[in-house]
Amino acid sequence: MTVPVSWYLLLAAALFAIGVIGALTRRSGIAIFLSIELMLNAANLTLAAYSRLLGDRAGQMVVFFALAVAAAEAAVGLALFINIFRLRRTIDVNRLNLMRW
Amino acid sequence: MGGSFLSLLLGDTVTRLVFFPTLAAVPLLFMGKAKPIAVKLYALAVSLVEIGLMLAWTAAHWDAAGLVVKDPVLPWLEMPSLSIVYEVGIDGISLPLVLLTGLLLPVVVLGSWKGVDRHWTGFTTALLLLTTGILGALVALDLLVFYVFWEVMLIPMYLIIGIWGGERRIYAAVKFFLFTMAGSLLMLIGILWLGWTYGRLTGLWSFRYQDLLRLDLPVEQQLWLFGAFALAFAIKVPMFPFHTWLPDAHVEAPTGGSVILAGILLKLGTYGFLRFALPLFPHAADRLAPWLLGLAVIGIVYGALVAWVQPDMKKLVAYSSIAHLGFVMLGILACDLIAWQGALIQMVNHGLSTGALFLLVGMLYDRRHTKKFEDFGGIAKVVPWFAFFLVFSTLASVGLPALNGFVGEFLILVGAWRAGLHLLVAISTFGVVLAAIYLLHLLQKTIWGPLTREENRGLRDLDVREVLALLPLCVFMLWIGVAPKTFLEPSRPALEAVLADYRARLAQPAPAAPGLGASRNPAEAGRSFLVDLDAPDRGVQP
Amino acid sequence: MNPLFAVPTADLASLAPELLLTAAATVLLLLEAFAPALRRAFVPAGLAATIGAAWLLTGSDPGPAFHGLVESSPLTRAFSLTVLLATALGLLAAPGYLRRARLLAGEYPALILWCAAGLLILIRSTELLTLFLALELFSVALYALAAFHRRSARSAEAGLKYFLMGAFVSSFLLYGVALLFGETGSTRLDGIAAALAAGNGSPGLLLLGSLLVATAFAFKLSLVPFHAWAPDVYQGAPSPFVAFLSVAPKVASAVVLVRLVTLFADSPIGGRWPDVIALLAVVSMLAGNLFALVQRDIKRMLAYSGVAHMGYLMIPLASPGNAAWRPVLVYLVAYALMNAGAFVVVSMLYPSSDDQHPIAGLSGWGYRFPALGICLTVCMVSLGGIPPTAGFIGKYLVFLHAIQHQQLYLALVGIAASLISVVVYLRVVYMLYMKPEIAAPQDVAPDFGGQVAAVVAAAGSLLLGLWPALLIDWAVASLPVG
Amino acid sequence: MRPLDLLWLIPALPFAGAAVNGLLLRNRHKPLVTAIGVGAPGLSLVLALAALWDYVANLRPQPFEQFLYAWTTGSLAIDVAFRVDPLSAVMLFVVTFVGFWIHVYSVGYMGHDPGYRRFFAYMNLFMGAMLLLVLGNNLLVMFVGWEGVGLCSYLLIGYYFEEAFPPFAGKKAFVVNRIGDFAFLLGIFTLFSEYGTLHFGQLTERILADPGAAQRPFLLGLSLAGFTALCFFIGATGKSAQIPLFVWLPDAMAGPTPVSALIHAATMVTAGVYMVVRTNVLYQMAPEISTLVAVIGAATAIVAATIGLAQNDIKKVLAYSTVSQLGYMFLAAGVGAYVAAIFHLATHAFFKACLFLGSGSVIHAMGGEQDMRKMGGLKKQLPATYRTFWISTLAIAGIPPLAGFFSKDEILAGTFAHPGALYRVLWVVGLLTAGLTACYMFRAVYLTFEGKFRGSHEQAHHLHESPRVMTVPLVVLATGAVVAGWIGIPKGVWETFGAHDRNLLHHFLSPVVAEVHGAGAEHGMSHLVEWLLMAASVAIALAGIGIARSQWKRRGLEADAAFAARTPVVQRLLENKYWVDEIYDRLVVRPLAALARGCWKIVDTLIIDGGLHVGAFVTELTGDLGRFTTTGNVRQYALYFLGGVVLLFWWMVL
Repeated sequence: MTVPVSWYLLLAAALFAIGVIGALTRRSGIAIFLSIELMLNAANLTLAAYSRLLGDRAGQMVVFFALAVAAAEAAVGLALFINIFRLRRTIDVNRLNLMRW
Repeated sequence: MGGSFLSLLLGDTVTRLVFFPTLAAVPLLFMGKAKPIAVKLYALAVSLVEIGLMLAWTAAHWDAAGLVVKDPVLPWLEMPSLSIVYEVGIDGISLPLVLLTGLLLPVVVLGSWKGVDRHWTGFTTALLLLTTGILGALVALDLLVFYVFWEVMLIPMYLIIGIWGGERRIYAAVKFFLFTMAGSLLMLIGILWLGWTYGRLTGLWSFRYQDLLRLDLPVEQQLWLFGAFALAFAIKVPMFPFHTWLPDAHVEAPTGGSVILAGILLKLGTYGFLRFALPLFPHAADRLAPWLLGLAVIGIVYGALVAWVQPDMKKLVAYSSIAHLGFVMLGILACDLIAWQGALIQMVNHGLSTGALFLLVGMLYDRRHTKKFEDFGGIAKVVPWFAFFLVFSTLASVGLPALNGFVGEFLILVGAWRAGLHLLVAISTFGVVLAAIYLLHLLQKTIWGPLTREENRGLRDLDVREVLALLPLCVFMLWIGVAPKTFLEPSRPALEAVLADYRARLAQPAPAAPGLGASRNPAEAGRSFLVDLDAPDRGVQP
Repeated sequence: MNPLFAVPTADLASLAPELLLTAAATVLLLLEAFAPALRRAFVPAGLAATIGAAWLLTGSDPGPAFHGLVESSPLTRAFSLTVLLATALGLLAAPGYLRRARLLAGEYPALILWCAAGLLILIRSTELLTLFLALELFSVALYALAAFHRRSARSAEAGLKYFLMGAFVSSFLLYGVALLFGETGSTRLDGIAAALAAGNGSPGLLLLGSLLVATAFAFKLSLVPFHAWAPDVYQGAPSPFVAFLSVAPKVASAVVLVRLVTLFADSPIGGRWPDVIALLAVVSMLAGNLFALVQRDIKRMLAYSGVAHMGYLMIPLASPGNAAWRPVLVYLVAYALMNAGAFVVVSMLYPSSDDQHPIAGLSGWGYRFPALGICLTVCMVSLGGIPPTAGFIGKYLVFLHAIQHQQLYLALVGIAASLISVVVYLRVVYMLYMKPEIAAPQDVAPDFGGQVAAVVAAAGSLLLGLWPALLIDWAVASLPVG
Repeated sequence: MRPLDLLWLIPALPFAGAAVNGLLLRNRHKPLVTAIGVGAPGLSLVLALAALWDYVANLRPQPFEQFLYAWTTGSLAIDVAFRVDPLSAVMLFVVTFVGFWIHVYSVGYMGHDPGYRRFFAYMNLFMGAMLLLVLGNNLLVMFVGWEGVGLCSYLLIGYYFEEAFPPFAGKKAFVVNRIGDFAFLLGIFTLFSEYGTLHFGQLTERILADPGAAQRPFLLGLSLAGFTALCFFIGATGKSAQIPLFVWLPDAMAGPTPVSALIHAATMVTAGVYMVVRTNVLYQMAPEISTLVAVIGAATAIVAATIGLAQNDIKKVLAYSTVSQLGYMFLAAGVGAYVAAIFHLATHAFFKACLFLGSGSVIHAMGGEQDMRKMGGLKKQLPATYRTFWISTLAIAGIPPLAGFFSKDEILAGTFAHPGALYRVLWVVGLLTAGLTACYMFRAVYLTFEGKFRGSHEQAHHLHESPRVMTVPLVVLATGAVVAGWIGIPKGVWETFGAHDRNLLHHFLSPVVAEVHGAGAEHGMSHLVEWLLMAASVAIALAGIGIARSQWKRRGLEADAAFAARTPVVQRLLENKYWVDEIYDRLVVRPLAALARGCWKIVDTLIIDGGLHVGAFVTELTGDLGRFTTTGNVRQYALYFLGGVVLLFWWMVL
């Protein structure tokens, strides 16, 4: 017997939720970004699962592109982290609040 | 549209009267470095040319039987199923106010000569744009275009009060802006709603006065719409209890600003009632008239009383405006021909006499930099000519027979009495007594009595420029007072037409659902802009 | 021959504008690397590319391309031109600021051009993956640009916040895409529409998917409650860039949102969509103006006012349908002019080194910088929706639409909000003209390009207000009849 | 071209004079100023005499009307037009004649005043306005003149504007008059809206055409005629200083003496009487209002007379005497003796003007002193003044055959003749007043001219008879005071001596005061009764004089002191004029001012603006609270996003 697709979907949902919680709870920017990556991948997993379910490759296409995009985002994001760290000596988002209200 | 608009602008048209000031303001953009005196002279020249144009226009189109002149209609904003047209015209109702605007323009320039001590280019620009706004609002025959002009007036006036004003000028300017805006935004919604209703009935949206007049609306819809319009206009008039922006605006505004504010801007409120609010929503107007009449009469007494106890001349005059415009509102809401004639002439009167009073206060302020009564008293000895003009204008404002104020008040009160408003007229007539009290109080405190203040001994009397500013006003005060016929007759046909139409529509009950009203008799309604003679049945699409 | 590489030239041709922009960007980047001496020419070059793209756009013939992944129609052309207008303004204003901030480099125009390309694709894309890619394309560039002011902590912070939020949201978007794809079996909008009409898929998941996708763009439009990033980013990012950021992405995102909402609202699952939009509109109008009312920093103020304006923009969407396109387009054009104009002036009147932009800092400068003062005043009046300016025409159409569809309450809320907003914008005007000049300007030097941009924006707002036929006729011509 | 065609010039000339003097000339052109200032009224007098002669000779009794131009047309059509009929003819003569001589007198009296030019400008302006009032052929023109004279009285009372009191007195006069005008206007409105015209002739016709309409109930439970009559009468009480609006006239004495003579004795204050007579048709149709008029008149007469008894300022005495005499006139009008009213108006114009000018001459001699307690024994130094003053006093006291006697007697006769107990009471009141009048007038004479001088030394040195230019008018007016009465010698007298009735005034005026129904002045009284009445009035006058002589001739001030000692209460009551001013101040002025302040401080500032400011504050506060949601912490922003999504989703699946 095989694992029903719905399990993948549930797993992906769980991952997404975990990612969201992580993004909302972590203080370090990097950690937040990692959680976000987790969310992205949850979405990817969902796509893959659906794609399998529907027997339609389009979903997997999307996954490939999404991964590439994630990489690009990561590149820019890390540059930003480096810059902010150079200037503020921290990437704690609680303290990155020069601008508010 | 562009080309044809240009041709209008160059032709002998209403459009030219409206937009000439704007055109004249363009060179000012490049006069930033020019000497003040040069700018002043330029402004004076422009204002004189403007009057010249107006007089020429009036002479060209004058018609004893009452004049109704319209420019060719241009599309302003055409969309499938929706059209806004640029349509302007002058009839007997707008003519007096248009001419008054022209008359006050040079007066304002002369009156601000000293009082406005900086940024004359800016001042002149604002003044000219303001004039365009005023004239446009007076002649616009498409409600949306009217609204546009109505709002165009705000910014220049805001700047005039806020830049060249007194201590609390910014507070006053913002207050003025917000009050007016609050009213007019609701009016905008009302206008849109009207246009949409017309569109639903005919398949073609329209905001043209003459189209919307054909609407017959259920009473409750009329009530809402009339409310929206009436609020906008009542704030502008201003009627109690929406008046508190006026004293502040007047006290803070520079002399010229006060003159134009009291002289014309306020009239746009009363004009709005006469031109739009009543003819468009007769049943609602009739239903709400008692309340508005009450407010008007309260305004008369209230304004007079409060004016009486003011420590500041300008504030006194400002509150007197509230009282005077209460009379105008009484006349308009009485819905009687004589009362309407009186209301119309009273609008002009108030422009003249109150304008003159503001000028005089300003002249005193230029000399002593105070408007408080306590700083004056007994100066008639030192400045006899000033005293003469002050007494003259005051008496005109008191409504002394043989001066203009009396004509307006008399006609209004006679008309209202004839319309059966006995109690209200009695109270308002008592307001005339109060007028005597507070205006003579003004004289008492400034020019009569012993000369207490040393500073006032050296006061200069009026110079030629100031006399020139006052003279035209006084001449007209006397002229209107002695021979009002000249000024009443041209407007009568238009007023008769509007009143007849109003009564006729009131005669039939309001429908249960919106509909297009019966067509009007062109001969009758053509004496104002009640029907579109060019295209009698425009807009009904198959 | 392998079909994978068989791309009809017609498809490429229809992508010509985007290709031109991308190519130009790449070239600029290379030049930056190998011929930095030409820096001064970069921005003009970018401008040229923008204009070229616009020219290509007007030339492009309508129809789908790439098997319907992107479509091009008069509608997309109109919005694309609006985007390019904003791009041009943003580029024009840039050099002076960058030179003052010692940031003049090829990356700036390059990134802007990439953004533009992404936005154009977004406007035209009719398929979820394309949407996602386009969104990411310009978003990533925007993150970089927001932090472009290397030495400014605030700029960096703005970049980081924008990045984190953006990434967060785009993961939601992707998840939404996944759900929609999974439940409807298609990533093409028309396919999804068909599936929805057919009633396949679980309504709950579909609803969630559609919501996630739509909110991503609501986030780009900074509608309450997805707005919180905007003020911080606007304040910290380089002003001329904000002139671009505050307009162009919103134009594109608005297009997508209109497409999506129309799609969902017509579908069986979409009963509540109009209410949702109406809610967002009301909250955004009120909150935006209320928060703007109490701002002391002009860029934050404009950010919140932008929130409010997007609220107004949503009013027509509250009754979706083709009729909604016209008010949206007109409003966006007006908004592009007046908002970009305002930021352009701000970028010139505040020292680039300084991260604070107090409104009070302008006190009395209407006389020191007459031209800029007038431009800023016009833009403020237009933002306030006071005739005779483009802003009024926009509001007029929006309210008209509301009344036309028996949504009087939206119009009433709208005017209430406008009343508040008037105070906000008047404050700037009276700072300019009614207060004595306190601060002598240092490191403030209006440059030619910037002034041109400001004048164009102001004059445009005024002209379209005085003579709306210009704009309206164009809109009518390019939009599907409602 | 006949003299009447120049009618319009009669008011026009003084107006022109005022304009030239006021605006064109300068103080240094004194001779020219005099020429114009006196010449203009002089010319009007000549023209008036010519016109009157023309009218009496050729047109009487038909009215002559001169149309100038249309003031308004349309549904409210009013012409600016003049009318000469017997009534306005009498007024025209009185105004121009007395007016001219007072102008002449002023040349001397105001000779050294710096405001000479201004004075004559005002005086001419007044003449013009007064003539408008008298000649106007409709209520509007009349009202224009009515307000015009009010203005001039304001300006002239406040003539010495550099002092504190005169401008105040002027203001008081104007405002009190306005209160009257308020009612007058309402009357005009009513007549217009009911009859569609303001033309005297047409009004009378239309009212008489349908008496029923005029007597139908209208407002305030009064008939139409009654309401209108009441309105007009209230207007009259303002202008003619009757109860309750008489308070302004005594203060009006702050103006120069010629002004008091011209405006506040001879002409303006009598306008009210003129108006009532002019509109007598209404009063004849509203007997209840007529009664009111009579009662008010009688009350005013006696109240003012009693006050006059206790005044020490010579002008104040004359002022109250004026009020009292005006009361007489209204009494006459009230009892329907309109002719008598006009008769007394005319005679009073002469002797009261003469008295005022005489007092002016005295004040002139005393160097501005008006307090009789500082005078005394002046008859030696001021013989001419003394004689004329004495004659006029006899005239006002009602000693035959001087003017006052006939007019006053006719009024009393009319009152007596009127049926009803009330009128008997009024008659008694009138009789008493006559006695009081004689008494206080002679008190004034004695305190001023008899006894020994009580003033300071320099005053004593300064004493001198006034120049010709002042004495001649005195003499002229005194002559008038003697002969003016002879135009109205009652019917009874003639018939007793077998001559047929030569009561010129009656025959002349009869067309104007034609009886509408029943209520007429002349009742068939037996000649015996008439003679008895005359005897009574003469007797009481003599009694009054006798008392005055016994009290003040020799004892002078001690009499006052003794009187005060005997009846302190009455004394204080009279000296303080029954505290009417104070009562008005407490009851009306202060509450009104308080109300005004309340409106300003509370309604405007507190409620309206306060409310707005609160609203603005609340708005700002909302914004301020709201913006703190933007904490700058990106995780919170993410939370908002999530929350938004969740809430929307929840709301949608709901």
